[in-house]
This record gives sequence, structure tokens and C-alpha cells, in this order.
Amino acid sequence: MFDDKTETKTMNMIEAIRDAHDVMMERDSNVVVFGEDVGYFGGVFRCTAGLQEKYGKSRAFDTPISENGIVGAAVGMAAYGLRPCVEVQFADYMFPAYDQITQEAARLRFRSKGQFTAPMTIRMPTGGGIFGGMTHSQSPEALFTHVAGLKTVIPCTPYDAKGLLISAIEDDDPVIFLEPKRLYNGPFDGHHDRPVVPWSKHPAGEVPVGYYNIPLGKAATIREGSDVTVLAYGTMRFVAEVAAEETGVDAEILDLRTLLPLDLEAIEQSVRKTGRCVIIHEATRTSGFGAELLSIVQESCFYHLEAPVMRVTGWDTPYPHAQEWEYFPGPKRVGEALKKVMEAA
Amino acid sequence: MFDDKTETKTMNMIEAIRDAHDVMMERDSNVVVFGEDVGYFGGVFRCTAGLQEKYGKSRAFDTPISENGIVGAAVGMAAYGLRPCVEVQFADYMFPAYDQITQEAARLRFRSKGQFTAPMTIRMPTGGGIFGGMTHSQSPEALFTHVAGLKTVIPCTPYDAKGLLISAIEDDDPVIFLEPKRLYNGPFDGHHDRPVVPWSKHPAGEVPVGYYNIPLGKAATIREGSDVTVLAYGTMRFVAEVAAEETGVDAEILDLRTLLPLDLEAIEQSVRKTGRCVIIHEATRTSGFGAELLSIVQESCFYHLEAPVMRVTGWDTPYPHAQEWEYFPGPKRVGEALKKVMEAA
Amino acid sequence: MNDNKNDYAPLALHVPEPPYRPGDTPDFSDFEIPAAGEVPMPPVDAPLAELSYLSHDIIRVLDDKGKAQGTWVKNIDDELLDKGLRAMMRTRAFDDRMQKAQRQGKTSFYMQCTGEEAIATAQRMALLDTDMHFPTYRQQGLLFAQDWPVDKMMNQIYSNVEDDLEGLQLPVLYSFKEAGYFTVSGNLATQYIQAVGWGMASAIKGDTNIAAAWIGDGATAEGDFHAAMVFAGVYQAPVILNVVDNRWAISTYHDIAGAGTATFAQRASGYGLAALRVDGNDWLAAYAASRWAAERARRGHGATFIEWVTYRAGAHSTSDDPSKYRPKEEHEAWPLGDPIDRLKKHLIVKKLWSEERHTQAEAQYADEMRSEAEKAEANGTLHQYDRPRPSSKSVFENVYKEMPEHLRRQRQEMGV
Amino acid sequence: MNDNKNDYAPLALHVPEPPYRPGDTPDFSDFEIPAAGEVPMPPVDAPLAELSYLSHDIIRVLDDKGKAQGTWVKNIDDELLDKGLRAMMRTRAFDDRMQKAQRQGKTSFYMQCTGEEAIATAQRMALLDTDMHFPTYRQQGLLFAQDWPVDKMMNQIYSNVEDDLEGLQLPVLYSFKEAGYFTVSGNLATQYIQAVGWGMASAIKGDTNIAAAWIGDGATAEGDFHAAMVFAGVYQAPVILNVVDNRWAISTYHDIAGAGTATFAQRASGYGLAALRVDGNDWLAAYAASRWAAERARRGHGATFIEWVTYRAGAHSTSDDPSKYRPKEEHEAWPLGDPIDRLKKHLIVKKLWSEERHTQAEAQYADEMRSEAEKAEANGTLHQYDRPRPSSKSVFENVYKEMPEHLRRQRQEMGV
Ligand SMILES: Cc1ncc(C[n+]2csc(CCOP(=O)(O)OP(=O)(O)O)c2C)c(N)n1
Ligand SMILES: Cc1ncc(C[n+]2csc(CCOP(=O)(O)OP(=O)(O)O)c2C)c(N)n1
Ligand SMILES: [Mg+2]
Ligand SMILES: [Mg+2]
Repeated sequence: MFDDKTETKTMNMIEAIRDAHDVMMERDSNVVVFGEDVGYFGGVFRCTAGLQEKYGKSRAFDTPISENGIVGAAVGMAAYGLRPCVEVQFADYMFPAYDQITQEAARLRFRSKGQFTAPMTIRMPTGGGIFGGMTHSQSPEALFTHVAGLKTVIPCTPYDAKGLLISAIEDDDPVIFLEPKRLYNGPFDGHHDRPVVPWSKHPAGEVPVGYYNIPLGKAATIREGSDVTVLAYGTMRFVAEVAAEETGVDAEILDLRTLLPLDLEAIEQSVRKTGRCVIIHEATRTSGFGAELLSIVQESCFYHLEAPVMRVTGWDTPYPHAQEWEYFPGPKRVGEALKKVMEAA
Repeated sequence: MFDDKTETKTMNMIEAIRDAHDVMMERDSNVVVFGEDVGYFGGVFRCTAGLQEKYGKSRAFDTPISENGIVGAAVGMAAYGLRPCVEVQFADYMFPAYDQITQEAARLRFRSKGQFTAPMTIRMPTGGGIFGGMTHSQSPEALFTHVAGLKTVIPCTPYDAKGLLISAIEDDDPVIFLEPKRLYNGPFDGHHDRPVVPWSKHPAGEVPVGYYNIPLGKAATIREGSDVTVLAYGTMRFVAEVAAEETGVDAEILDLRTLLPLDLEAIEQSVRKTGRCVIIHEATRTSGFGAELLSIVQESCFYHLEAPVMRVTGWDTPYPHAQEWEYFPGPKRVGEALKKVMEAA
Repeated sequence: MNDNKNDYAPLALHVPEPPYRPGDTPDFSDFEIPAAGEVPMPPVDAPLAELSYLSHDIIRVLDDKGKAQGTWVKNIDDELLDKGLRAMMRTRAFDDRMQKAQRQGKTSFYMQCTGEEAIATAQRMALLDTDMHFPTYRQQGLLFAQDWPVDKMMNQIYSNVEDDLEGLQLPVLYSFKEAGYFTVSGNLATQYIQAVGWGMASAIKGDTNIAAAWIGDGATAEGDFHAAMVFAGVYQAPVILNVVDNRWAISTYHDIAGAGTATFAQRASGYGLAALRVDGNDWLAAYAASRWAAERARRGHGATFIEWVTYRAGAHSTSDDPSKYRPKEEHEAWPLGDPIDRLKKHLIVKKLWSEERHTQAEAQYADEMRSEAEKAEANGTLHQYDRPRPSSKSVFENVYKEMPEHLRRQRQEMGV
Repeated sequence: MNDNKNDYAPLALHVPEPPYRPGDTPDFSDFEIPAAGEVPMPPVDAPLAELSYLSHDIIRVLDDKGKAQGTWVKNIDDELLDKGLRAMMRTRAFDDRMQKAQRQGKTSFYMQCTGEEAIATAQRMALLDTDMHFPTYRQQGLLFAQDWPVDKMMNQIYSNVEDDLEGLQLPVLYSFKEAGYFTVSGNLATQYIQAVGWGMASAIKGDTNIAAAWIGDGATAEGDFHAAMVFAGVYQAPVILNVVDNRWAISTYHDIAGAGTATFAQRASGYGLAALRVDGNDWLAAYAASRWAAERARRGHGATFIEWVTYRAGAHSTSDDPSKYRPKEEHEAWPLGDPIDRLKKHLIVKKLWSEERHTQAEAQYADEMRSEAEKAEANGTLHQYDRPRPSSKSVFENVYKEMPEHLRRQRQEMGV
């Protein structure tokens, strides 16, 4: 990913995200950052800490509690020529902004034939695993991937988070940047009863200092394997890894990183090789992004498939509080799917 | 559907919808109807004409232009014990209400363990074919089917519209009721260059007078066939019919009618019989409801499939104005898919 | 909690009604209108507390005799007046022509701004070329105020091969960046907050550009209106927040948007904004108020809200029939008159114009629009399938800056 | 357009700042507080035009000496006062206990209402059992005002087997229909418009029930707040619209919500609503204002907006550390005092109470909460996996009234 001479620093995902902001605000005076509690305090997750002090109140500031206002104002600023990178405090609170995101930001370029564009990034913590209940745990990625004009990104390591966020800010189209909040402080494989692992224990916690980017639209092969392809993203990537390990299934694990545009080639290549596929995500199953992935695999790899493609997902219910671990698609459920897909004809 | 003695009347879909309101307002004083231009004027599509005059201003009234207000107020009324049936003027304008629909109405029963419920219907004209451009043509059904707690219904004839709307209003859960606006005045098979056919020329334009219902969650088999199963809903049902006719493919066409809860049995039975499946909808492809349908078919009928399941859908772009017929998945594209799926292995 | 519930009479829902419905005889004699010149102009740096009278009185300049009164307008040069009148007349001539074109099946849809021509034309002339307007579908006057090429508008309406937007967008939802005319959204109110964001960006960059936001009375009920008001007030954004209160939102009377108990300008005061009510059918008042607001914003004193008191003289759109919900005579009875007639009278009083020249100009603009329409129609109209049409390819372009693989595949599937 | 752009200085973005940040010495001496009793009470059927003074003055009843002053409160019976004080004290004791329980890892999350106890307890006592409150997470006082069983609340907080909501919902997002306590949403502001809808329903049915909507200063910026205000004004809904302005929204000062240039009550006036500002730390004022608003609504005079002037004494939640963004001493410096202390003083002045009884009562409630907590903990706490836990099945229940096939299959897949 980077050569030995690159200077690196150990960071958790929060620090990596903060650093990406810092690098981009330094390089480009058009980058502005705002959202609820984002200015003086630096964000409830601290992802923008120190930016106001360094870049001043007109480039990093607090906003009223109005997600449609935050995104709507960002659209206007982007049309002016700025590159807003805004925070929605939790993905669960993006819904009031859904109109501005999908009907405005996403279509500005199209409906003006490129006269006006919306180069902006909308960051939001996503996913469960923190006992946040139904209003701090949702994974709304499929609500973005259905909308033409948006890009949707979801990193799962500090290294990726920084590189992808820099690409998102540099991108000339609106990018939804989903941050799996359970991963902020360390990789999490779903074994909630085991000690917490910090990022400093994981190679992807070593993050280059200064500017670098990871191109949008490229998946990462986390583990090569020949038995079955696992398509995962966000927290599920780590669940996939541990499930493969525990079951001994020789899984090829793809961390999709960008959901739209999708790395079709990587997916097709892997499934054609393995002939089997398991798709995992935390979001509710029906019409989740797994449905699209399954459809793509079926459409483009039908004649290579040796078993039905399987989905392991959150249930089609609101995200419960006390029953978090019954809801979260943990290593046990993923492992069972791996075994089942291997047993199949 | 109904015996010879049932008194019927020829209605178009608008009249059938108005009639459903009338029947329910008459039977149940808790049914109230409101929305933008819905009261005195009776709705821009006239679906609520005459209701204010008949039932008074406190049961059928105009609202401020605030979709979140309309739905939010309806949630409160439903919690009180009323059964609001509200209109969103175009499905394209439901986005400001998306938070109230998905985070509030959909979860009220769950988060209160049934203490508070939201028996309400949210009607909205959907789909294209009327040169409405990107803001009067969208088909957002997948944005509802992803959300636990909602039911999503889409009729395609006057007969179904009345029977399903009555069921929706009677249902104790929130129901999204999508009305394919291109079908209001007559069935439309995508042959935009042919004369317009009125409902009076179609058997489903004969609508029983008074109360009847069509249960939610039941698909209708529009045409039996042995070659391939076509899963369609809304306007696409008529496109499917004409495509089958024109290609000579012996398609079994299912009009799903309710997208959630879905008639899993009907789908599985049919695909197991035919071994092939084509799914069609007007909405953008990526993460459209077709992806879920394809996934379900693949998961439950994998070993019966003789060819890849195909999707014919709107493109992943905003809905264009002048290029309406290049966007709309018409008989030509559907016909080609039917032929292709028959050619496959 | 010792109340006895039985003391109370049953509640009833209050649903506001317009004063007149079809069949009624409209009478606006109790509509309070200050005399022209009565409401004084404050300095642009006056503290908010001193501006509260402006949120209920109506700023008016032109009196019944066509004379300009009061402190709002001093030395307006004659050329500007002439330009203003012609801009309004051309706007109306254009509307007439396009309305006909729609009736003739040459496009899907059209929206007139009849009776409201003064507002947009005057405001555009009070602002600079580097400012940005965020119009609704009813501010075509902004374009006529700067002599924007009519063929560009017509080609867009016809969705023909010369349409800059290549047929992708609904008629009248123009996008003319060069004209300071932001791409119009079909979704109400969304652009109000975007305009505030644009103005904030100007302040962030240390520029002096200002934004003008536009919305109708009905759409003020949307959440984006509120967001815009809050942000504009909090960040003192350099914007003009226009509400065109033409009393109707399709079939819905403005009392359903809350106009019945407080003015929109009073609502704006509650957000800490300077708020004016202005006679929208008085071109001079429109120009003066816009100048004041622009100057205030550009001098760093923050956002000004302007409630334009006017009346939607025509149908909501070509899909609408207002005789179904309001008396045909209501527009005639409406006391603020016609903006073109009123400015014409002023010019005549000032001896800059005459009835003859007016009639002549009317004919000239009708001719202009007819011949422009013919030229545009030569490029094709919406439903002509036997003529060259906007490209199908363009459906896949500009969804993103660069076309992603899945769209490339879909374009191939379409066969273009 | 003869302006010369060079005349203008570069604009700059105005970003409001709180007066004090950590390290500063807070000083509220310029904060204007009317004397207790100074603001008179109007009749509930007074026309809106006569109520405007109420949107900037602050209604206060209890003076510094603990005496009740003015026209707002006449004959409050002693029993009520005693009940009010005890409700506040129990609220605070409960908060203390649950805050500790969270610190001990017995649940995921807790939110106190310290300093704001008067508002909810008084309002609940001014309303009827058949009315409905739509609380945020900070109105637990509503429950103590009616002696709601503490164990029901604690079991919910612990998400244990006795939790009525079966562990499904986040702590403190209670749902107690019988208590007139609407299921609390984690999404801010959504319930404000729902409350208006509930009130409208009462009017539609010809009932006499009223709804009370609750929101914080910060959340007023949301679109649903605006919708609620518009609907309440237009339909004159029988509701009380409460804004608890505790000056902070997590780390964000209320000026970022627009409190810096106009009061929230002034904003409400712009919607055609009766709007009061009330000393939220004055139990008698809170009770009297709530009574007035309830009576006004129930008599068919429409919605009343109440801005509660108060201060969030504690952290936003157990996830928050306010010393990061405001001076620790700010609460002490805040001039409206503590609601419990103030009512206590009044009761002592009235010889209904004493310091001793107060200390005794404090100890008693601390004991009560400790023993209630122990009992509740015996039913289990959130992270105890070796104890009986709320059923997994319940995750699939109540998604719909009847479980559809796909959920039945998923439940099977889960193996329960
Ligand atoms: C979000 C949204 N809701 C509804 C509509 C449908 N609609 C289009 S125009 C209109 C009325 C607008 O009235 P007003 O704001 O008063 O503007 P006017 O037409 O009078 O200029 C409505 C309801 C829309 N375009 N967008
Ligand atoms: C829609 C939405 N956006 C953001 C949040 C996150 N959030 C929870 S509480 C809060 C602050 C609310 O402040 P205020 O309204 O003043 O109420 P207070 O906490 O002071 O009682 C925020 C931003 C949320 N719950 N919902
Ligand atoms: Mg209007
Ligand atoms: Mg607060």
C-alpha cells in the first residue's frame, strides 16, 4: 500500500478521519467542515477536534440541529465553489436530509447539464454494536445506492478511512461517507464477549502522515481463498475474517469499500473463481444492499455458481437494544452460512 | 372475483380510489382524509373530489405544503385512534416526509410494544409515462420495502385499486399506497404511439359498488404460462402482457400488487414451475425492488432455474423529460428479455 | 387537576376558508393598504428593533395617480424605468406565447407569472451580475430584466435539440448559470436553504456576492424554509429571502399556510431577520426594497426577508383550472392592480411614455415572441418523433462527472 | 446596477459564540429578569394582538424571598405545593441513582433533567389524566408528578425481563400510554408535529383532550418543529407547545438555534400562536402558565407556545462531558436559581415545610431510589448475559400487528 519510507503514525479511525480533514483543509481553502457539535467541541465522536482552532470559525463551525439545513446549505456552498465536508451526527438522523441528499445534491449536475455541481461529502457514523438501540445503529446504505448521482463509501480501517475520505473530499460528485462507529476505536469481529482490540494492534492502524488517497470504486481483497467469495463491508469485514478462520472455510473476502460505484470486476472475478458467494451486511435484509450484490452476482456469474448465493444480514425489524447480539450478524451466523454454502450441491 | 349478482359500475382508477375513500368514510367515522389541495378542490388528480362536501371540513381538508407535517400529524392522529388516509401529491414529494414515514410511523408499534400504533395510509401517485420529468415520475417503492414496519401496495386496475385501498385503510399498520399515475385513466402497455385505451374497455374497469376488499399480501396471476415467470407490478403489468403477446413467449405473469409483505408462495410456485424469471420495474435498477425479487427467487428456486433471472428496469439515472420512452422499460425491452431468457441454456 | 371535564364544550377543528369561492362576489374593501409613501425607509444599518413596523405595514411607492411617493425611491433614472416596463411587457408576451404553445401540444407543461412581473424584474435590476438567484418556476422575469436570449428559454420549453439541458428537464425548470439563474428544482422550498448556503459561501470566501432566495406563500410551510430562516438569521448570511405571497398555492388559499393570523414578515422577525412587506405590484417599491435589502446584505448587515404582497392572476399552471376553486372575478377585485398598468401610468405621468407607444410595444413584443417561437419550433418540439431529438446518450451523462462502469453497461444495453 | 463592487468590504461569516467558554468567569448580570409578579395574566380568550408582551417578558411568580407575586397564581392549595416539591425531589433522586447505575455499567445510557424538574412536574399537574404528553428524553418529571411506579422506569432503563418494552428500546425512551406519556422517539423534533396531530384528532372527534408537545432549544431548528407550528396555528389545535430552552444542545449554545436575536416566543408569535416566556425554575410560574395554556386550549382558543427559560445543570447525557465546552461555574452563576430550592423556600415561608423536613425527605427519596434500584436490578441489568434476559422472539413481534411470512422465516432462522 505504501513503501517503507512513508512516514506513518498509529491512529485509530477517529484520528485518521480527523487527519484526513486536516490534510484537506490545509491543501484546499475551499474545504469547509460543519455539523452539529462539530465546531468548538469537535464532534460527539471527536472526528473534527481541533479543526476550528486551527482553521477558524468560518471553516469549521457548529450548526443548528437541522440535517436538511446542513445538507441544503452545503449544496449551496458547493454550487458556489466550496467543498463542504459535513457531519450528520448519526446515520439514523440523516432522514430529515434525505430530500436534500437524493433530490438535490444527487441531481444538481444532471439537471443543469454540469453548470452546477455538488462536490460535497456527507459523513455519518453507521451501524450497530454499541448498544445504541434503534436510533443509533441503523445502516442505511441501500437508501443511497438506489439513488443515481450519489457515491457511497464505507471504510473499515483507519488507513482506508483517511485515504478514502481524502478521495471523497476531492471527488467532484456528492459522496456519502459511512463510518462504522463500532470500528472507531478498534477492529471488531462480533465476538463481543472477548477483550476489545485497539487499532494499535492492527496493521491498518498504521497510517501515513500527510496526503495520500485511496481511489473510490475499488474493493480490497482482504483474504484470498478458493472455496467461496464473501462480499462484505464495514464491520462485517472483520466478522467475515474470523468466521473464515473459525470454520476453516477457505474464503476469499472482499471488502467492497465503495458500494457505488461498485468494483464489478473484482466481484465477478472472484465469484467466477470460487463458484460460491456469501453476502453479509448489518442492515435489514429486504431491499438491503445485499439484494443488489446478489443480483449482480447472479446476473454475471450464473453459470459459475455451484450453490445458491446466500445473504447474512440484520433481521427485518428495528434494531433492538438489549438483543443487540441476537440482531448483529456475528461470526456464528456467518460461519454457518459459509458451511452451508459449501455443503450445497 | 365477484359473482354475477354484484352490482358494478364502470370506473377509471381515479373514480375507484375516490369511491374507496367514500365507502370507508361512510363506514368508519375515524377515517379522515387530508393533503395538499385534497379538501375543497378534491386533489390535483381528483381522487378525493366531493369528500369534503359530503363529510365536512374536519374529515376532508387541505393542508399546508409540508409533507412531513402531513405524515407527522397523521401519526399523531392515528395514535389518537383515527385512521388517516393522506395524500402526498406526487411520490417525488414524499422525501421530506421520509423521516416521519420510516423512523416514526413504521416503528411506533414496535417501540411501544403495541401501546401506540399507526393505522394510516399514505397514498401517492408514482411512476412515469406522463412527461413529468424527474420530479413527477419517480418510483420509490424500494425505499419503503427496505423499512421494517411498513406495508407497500401498488394496484394497477380500478378494481384492485378500490379493493386494496379499502384493505389499506382497514389495516392496523402503516401502508404506503402507490398509484401508478399513468394508469389513472386507462391501462397502458408502453405503446405510447397507439391510441389511448380507457378503463371502460377493460374488464377491471368494472368495479363493484359499495364495500369489498382485496387482501394485502396476495399477488394476482394475470396470465398463466409455462415458459417463464414475469414478476411485475404497476404499469409494468400491462407492458408484460403485451410483450408476452408480441413475442409469443408463454409467460406466466404475476402482478405482485403488494410488495411488502410479499406473496412468497405465489412467486416460488410459479418460478419452480417455469424455471425462468424476468423481473420488471420502472424504478432505477441498482437497489431497486427487482434486486430483492431476484434475490428471493435465487435463494428459494436456485435449483429450478434454467437461466439467469433477468431484470428490466429504469436506468440508473434521473428520469428524463424528452427521453421518456427511452427510459421507460417498454414492450420492446421486456420482449427482448423474454426472448433472451428463453434462449439461455 | 380538579377541573371537571364536563365543563368543557366539545372541541372542533378550525379549518381556514378563503373569503370567496366560485359564485361569491369578491370584495376586498376591508383589505388595509397604506398610502404610497406612508412607510418610511430606515438606514440599512438600523438595528432590528427599529425595523419592526416594516413587518406589517406595506411599502408602497406608486400612488393611484401614477406618482412616486415617499422616501424609498429618490433618483431613479428614466432609463431604468423604461427598462423595467419593457422587461415586464416582454415577460407577459412570452408567457402568452408559451401558454399557447402548450395548448397546441408543443410541450408538456407551462407556468405563467401573470400579475407578478414587477417583483422578479425589479429585483434582478437591483442586484449585480455576480449575484445568484435561486428562483422557483415563477421568476422568469429575472431573465427578461437582463435581456436574456429568448430562444434559450423556448428551446428548453420545447425540449428540442437546441435545448441547453438536452431535453432532460421539465419545461421552465431552466438553468442559466451565466445569468445568475440557479437550476430550478421541481421540489418546492429546497433551494431556499441552498441560497443561504451560497450566501454563506460568499462570506466564508470574503467575497461580496449575495444570493436571492425565492419561494411562494404555500411552500413556506416546508421544512427547508425553516432551515433557511434559521441559518440566515444565525449566520447573518448575505441573502435576500423573498416570499411571493400571491395568495394561492394551486387551489389552496394562503391562510392554510398561516397567512391568516400573522404576516410572513412577522414570522421572519421571529427569526431575527429584517423583514419587509412590499406591494409586489408596484415596480418602484419592488426595486427600492430590493436595493435596500441588497445593500444591507452587501454591507455585512445580514439577511433581509421580503414578503411580496401580490396575486396570482393566472392559473397555477397549464394543468390547472382556477375557476374550480376561486371566483373568476377575484383578480379584478384585487386592490393592488396590475404591475404593468401601474408602471405604465407612472411613465406616462412622467411624460416618458404614452398609450400609443404602449400599444405599439405590446404588438412589437407579441411579434417578437411569435417569431422567436417559430424559430425555436424549427428546432423541434417535444412530441415530434419524426424530427431530430435530444440525444438518448445524454441520459447517462452528467449523472456523475465520469461515467461509472454500471452506467456504461446500461448505455450499451440501451444501444446508444 | 450602477453599484461599484469595489465599494464593498469583504464579507465575513458570522458564527455566534456563547458568552463564556471553559476558563472564563461567567457573569449574567446583564441578563434581564422581570421582577416576580410584574407580568400580568391576560384572560384565556384575549385576542392574540393583546398577548404580544408575553413573548419577551418572562412570567415569574416566586420572588427572591420565596413569596408568590402577581396575578398568575391565586389560590393554589397547599397540598399541590407539597406534591410539586416532592415530585421534583423524587425526580432528582431518581436521576442521581440512575446516573450512578449507568456509571456502574448496569445500563448503556442515562439522561438527567437536573435543574429542569419544575417544568414537567408542574405541567403534568396542571393537565388532566386524559391528556397526552409527547416528551423528549428530559421530561421524566411528568411521571413523578403522577407517582408513576418507579420500578417500571428502572426496569426499562435496565432493559431487563420486567421491562414493558422487553429491552427493545434505548433507556429513558419510555412508553407509558396509561400515564399519558407517549412513546419517546430518539429522533429529535418528530413528536412535536405528532402532538399537534393528536390534538387535531381530539378536535375532529369533538373531544376535550389536549396534547402537550415537548422540545429542546436546539431541536427547534428541525423541520418538524416548523411543521408543528404551522399546523398548530392554522388549525388552532388544542395543544401546548413547550420549548425547554436550557441554553445548551449538547455542546452547542442556544444562539446557534437562533436564540441570540429573538426569543423563541417571538418566533412563535409569527405563526399566529399565543406565546409565553416563563421562568422555568419557578414551579408556581410553571404551574400557572401551564394551567392558563391548558384552559385556553380546552376552551377552543387554540394552541399556546411556552418558552421555558432554564439551564441544563448537568451533562447532556452520560456520554457527555460539559467541562469541555462551558465553564464549570456557569450553572452556579445562572441567575434563575434551582427550582427545588425556590419552591422549598416558598413552602418554608408558608410554614408548610422546613429545612429539617427537607433534609429528611432527601434522605427518604435517596433510600427509596436505592431500594427500588436494587429490586429492579434483581430482575437483571443490561449486560448480564448469565441471567434471564428479554426474549429474542420479541425482536420479531410488533413489527406488524400480525407477523408476515418473511419475518416468520427469519425468526426460524434465528432459531427461536
Ligand atoms: C415538495 C413539493 N411538494 C408539493 C409540490 C407540488 N406543488 C407544485 S407547485 C405547488 C403550489 C406552490 O404554491 P406557492 O408556494 O404559493 O407558489 P405559487 O405556485 O403560488 O407561485 C405545489 C403544491 C412540489 N412541487 N414539491
Ligand atoms: C434528528 C436528530 N438529530 C440529532 C440528534 C442527536 N442529538 C440528541 S440530543 C441533541 C441535542 C438536543 O438539544 P436540545 O434540543 O436543546 O435538548 P436538550 O438536550 O438540551 O434537552 C442532539 C443533537 C438526534 N437525536 N436526532
Ligand atoms: Mg402562491
Ligand atoms: Mg437544550
